[in-house]
Amino acid sequence: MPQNPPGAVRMGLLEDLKEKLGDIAAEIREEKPNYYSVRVEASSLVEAARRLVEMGFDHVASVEGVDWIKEKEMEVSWHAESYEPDLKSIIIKLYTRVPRDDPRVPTLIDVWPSAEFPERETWEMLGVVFEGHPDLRHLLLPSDYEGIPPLRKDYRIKVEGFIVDLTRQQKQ
Amino acid sequence: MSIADRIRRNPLYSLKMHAAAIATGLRYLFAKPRMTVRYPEYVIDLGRNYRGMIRLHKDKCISCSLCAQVCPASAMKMYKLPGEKKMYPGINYQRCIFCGFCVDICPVNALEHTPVHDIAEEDMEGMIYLPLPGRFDREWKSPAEEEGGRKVKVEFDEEEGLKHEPE
Amino acid sequence: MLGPLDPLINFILEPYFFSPFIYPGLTIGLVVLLTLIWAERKMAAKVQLRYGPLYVSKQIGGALQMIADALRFFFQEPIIPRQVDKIVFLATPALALTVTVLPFIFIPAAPSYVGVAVSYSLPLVLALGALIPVVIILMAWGANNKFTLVGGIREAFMTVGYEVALFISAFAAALYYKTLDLSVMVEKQASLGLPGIIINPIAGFVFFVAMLMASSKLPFDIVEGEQEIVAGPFTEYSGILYGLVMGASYLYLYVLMLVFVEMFLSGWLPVIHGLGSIYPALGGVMLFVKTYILLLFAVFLRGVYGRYRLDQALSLGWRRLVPLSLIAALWSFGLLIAGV
Amino acid sequence: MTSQGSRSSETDMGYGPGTIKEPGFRYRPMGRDAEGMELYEIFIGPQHPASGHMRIVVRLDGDIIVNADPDIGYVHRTMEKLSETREYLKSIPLFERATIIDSANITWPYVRAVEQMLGVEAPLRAKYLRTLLAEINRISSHLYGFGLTGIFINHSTMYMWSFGDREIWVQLAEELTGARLTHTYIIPGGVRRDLPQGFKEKALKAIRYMERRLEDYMKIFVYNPVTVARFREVGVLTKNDASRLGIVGPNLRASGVHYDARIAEKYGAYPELDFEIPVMEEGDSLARLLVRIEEIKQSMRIIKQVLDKMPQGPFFADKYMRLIPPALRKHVAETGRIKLPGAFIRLKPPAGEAVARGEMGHGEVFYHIVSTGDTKPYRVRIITPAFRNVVLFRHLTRGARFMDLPVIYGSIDYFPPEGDR
Repeated sequence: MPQNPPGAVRMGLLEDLKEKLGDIAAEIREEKPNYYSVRVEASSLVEAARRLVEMGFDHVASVEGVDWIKEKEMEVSWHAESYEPDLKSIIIKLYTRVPRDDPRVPTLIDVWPSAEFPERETWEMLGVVFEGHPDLRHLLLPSDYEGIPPLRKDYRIKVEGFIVDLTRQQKQ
Repeated sequence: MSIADRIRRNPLYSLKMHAAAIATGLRYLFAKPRMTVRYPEYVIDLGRNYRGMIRLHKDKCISCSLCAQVCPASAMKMYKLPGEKKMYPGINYQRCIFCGFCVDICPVNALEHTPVHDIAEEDMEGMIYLPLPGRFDREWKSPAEEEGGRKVKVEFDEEEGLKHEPE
Repeated sequence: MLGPLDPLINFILEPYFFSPFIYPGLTIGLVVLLTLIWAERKMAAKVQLRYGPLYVSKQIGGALQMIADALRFFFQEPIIPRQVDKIVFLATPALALTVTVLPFIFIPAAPSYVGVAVSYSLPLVLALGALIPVVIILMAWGANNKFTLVGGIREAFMTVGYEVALFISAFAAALYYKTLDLSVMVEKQASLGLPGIIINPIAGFVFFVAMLMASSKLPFDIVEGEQEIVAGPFTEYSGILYGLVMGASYLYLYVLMLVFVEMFLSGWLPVIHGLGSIYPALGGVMLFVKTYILLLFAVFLRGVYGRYRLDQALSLGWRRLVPLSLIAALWSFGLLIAGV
Repeated sequence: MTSQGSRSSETDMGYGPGTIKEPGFRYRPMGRDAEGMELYEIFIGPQHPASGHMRIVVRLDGDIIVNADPDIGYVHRTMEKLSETREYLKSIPLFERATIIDSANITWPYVRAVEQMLGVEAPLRAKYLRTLLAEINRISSHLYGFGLTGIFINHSTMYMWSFGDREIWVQLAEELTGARLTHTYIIPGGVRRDLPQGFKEKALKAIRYMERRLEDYMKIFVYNPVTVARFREVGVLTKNDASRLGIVGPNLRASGVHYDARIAEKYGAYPELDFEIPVMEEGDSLARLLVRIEEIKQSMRIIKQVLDKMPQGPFFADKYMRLIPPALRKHVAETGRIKLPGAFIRLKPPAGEAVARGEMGHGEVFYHIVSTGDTKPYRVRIITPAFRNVVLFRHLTRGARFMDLPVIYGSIDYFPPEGDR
């Protein structure tokens, strides 16, 4: 493939990440090949994101929350990716865990403008408040939606069984 | 300079491209092919590969209920009917998405796809096909074909794309 | 023979009745309207590898589809929204149609066969046509809807975009003929033995394009602009009211096309003058055939073009068509001076 | 990047939650922004000839768009929540329905993520078959977008042509998978059907037909002066903005960024194939169209290679094949159709997480799956290309003319059901 620049993957990214983010990160791991996770406290999210942008991860693919109901924690994560030739196969998950009953994290849209819509979505779907986000309106849900944010685990969905016993109902 | 920029900068070239567009239009105005298949006068033969309405062979069924468990739309359910000992699958076509998982998972090939998709029912109840005689085990036939529509075969063609030749 | 009916037939055949009401006026206008829309749909369908309207009267290719549509318009309930100005809303469709059909009085249908013979028929026809935008803007205002208002403003812009070029190019041709009377123009072309489009091709081209703009046919259907403003000034109309306003634009195209054929394609020629005066209908038929073929071409463009942007259409009008029409005027002037 | 000033005006315009316009309300088309400037506010959608299943609140100053606010969610189907309630296999038909026109490409990364967690790899032939369907889908997705772009400037011929020609690719996909759009073809461990007899000849005929037709597309639509006037230098997205906003797909590549998830992730048969990633520098709406045309050509090139190089062998992973009774295994070999093992319903990946990306016709799709070792995923995050591109409605329309809005909409190939999920 002469037209495509060689997909050389940056080697030793884990060390780079540790060097760059070691002082604020609680944990840096290589979850899968080309997939790294960086855990920080909510207070150092902005700083960590800024340093990731300096490394070349200039936008996020996803912002999401995972409701760990048993631990009573909410995991909020930003999946950063890059269009740089040597970084393009890499995804970095920057995440934090905050208490589930009052999940508040700072918004990262000043660092990652692409986080705007997914942060809005995470706010409405999981009730995570992104402090400083200027536009936390409902996005996918109706504007008058009230109640438990639907992606939380205590919002339950009834699932049907797969057996119908018509001998009792005598409907048909 | 790209063609687009030439069109923008050079009025004469732009006129030429206007003429080319009109000529293309005129060419198709007098060309023969049409893409439309005039359903229901002509019915496309979907072939045995098509994932159409599902048919149950009740004699083969072993009531394992795998089909009902795999159904992603909860369309297929196991029905226990009065007077029958075993449960048999029934299907609700209000929900069916024709993914064919039930056909693929059936260990005895008791379920099969038919090449028919154009079925209408008079009411919502009618779309639930219970494992009763003449219902879920029925031989499907396209209503358009039953009312005199001619079957056409789809053929790939370099000139016309898809050709629909009556059989 | 039909003694008592004779005066009636004579009356009908008199130009002052026949011209506005039968041909080229209302009756034939209606026929043109119905068949032209059908032809437009059929041609667009053919270019697009489809069949178009078919199942209403399948034997004749769905030609009765338009009758069916017209019937549907008649029996559909015209909804009058609450926020509209009722009088304006109801009056403007009729007004638009009236203004569109008025020019028929002045358009000669055959040699010396015209409803009202005046020596200023060309400016009269164009001036009456220039009233249509006023009605449409009124309509847009009366409907009092966001989309109609935008449509009305677009109509106002478009008017200034094409009207100047339309008038100048028409007068550029008239300058060479040294007359403003359409019948005389045709006779001039007869005596020259050349159609006007060869004498002054630039004027002909500008007039044709400006005509498309005036009747908001593609690529200039900016006023209706379905993808932005639903149906422009006609958004709130339904039923027969919508039928009227939609038909008006086709009728206006027909009017202008008649003028175009008489100015640039030598009208009812090649029918010889003498023969025409014996049997005037022949001239009328010739004029109609030419007009209709050009109308078909104009609506065929639907299959070829998208829509220009408003400012691009205006820029086309002012930067290209107006200078070109001035050149056309100079051309005619030059021809006159050279004495060709 | 995103101006704070215009966003703060949202609440002043009085359309947000809580403002109810009572009956008999007198029409007042003008609103005011924060600075007191009068703006004309138009709602494009959700019921509008060109809106699709969404609404765009457009504020105009004269003919110039001051702000366009995309209001999406009209076809939200709670896919992330639903996928938590069903087994891994059952989510495939569900995700397919986010982008029904491109269903192979949207489910492939999901299947890859599940395979990663399960530790299964599809056999080589299955990878080629997946690539084949993915490219067929990419072509039909581009043609779909092309048709809509055409009708957005009222070019009905482009609309009808590309929808008609899309039929050929839909037909090809149907012969391969049995369904026209919702193929559900790619499943963990492989694919559901083997390549049917005579498929190659049909595909080559379709390719030759399409190549000829693309030339006519160029003449009647792309290089039609009207189209050039409408699309050139409209909605220009700079390289930097495209990268910072995380734009994906042809929209990104039309702005000069050489990025394609097929290259970045090296999945399927792509590492073994020879194809180009078309890139253009202009970043305007016409460049986005041209990139799509070029991608259709590249996809056809890929299909040819896939059909030439198609390796022999099984099309379903041996690990699951062994779970099927021998009689059925024979049936599979004879008919070329898979029989699923019963245990397939309850796939149970170990606790952990996986991410996967894939290149759809519209751009990059992203999946993040969190498993707790149950038969159902704990969390599935799906970010579709349309959802990532939706910000362009605001970004590209600012300062554009009102009539540019449909052009920009068409050129970014936004697909509302995909954005809403």
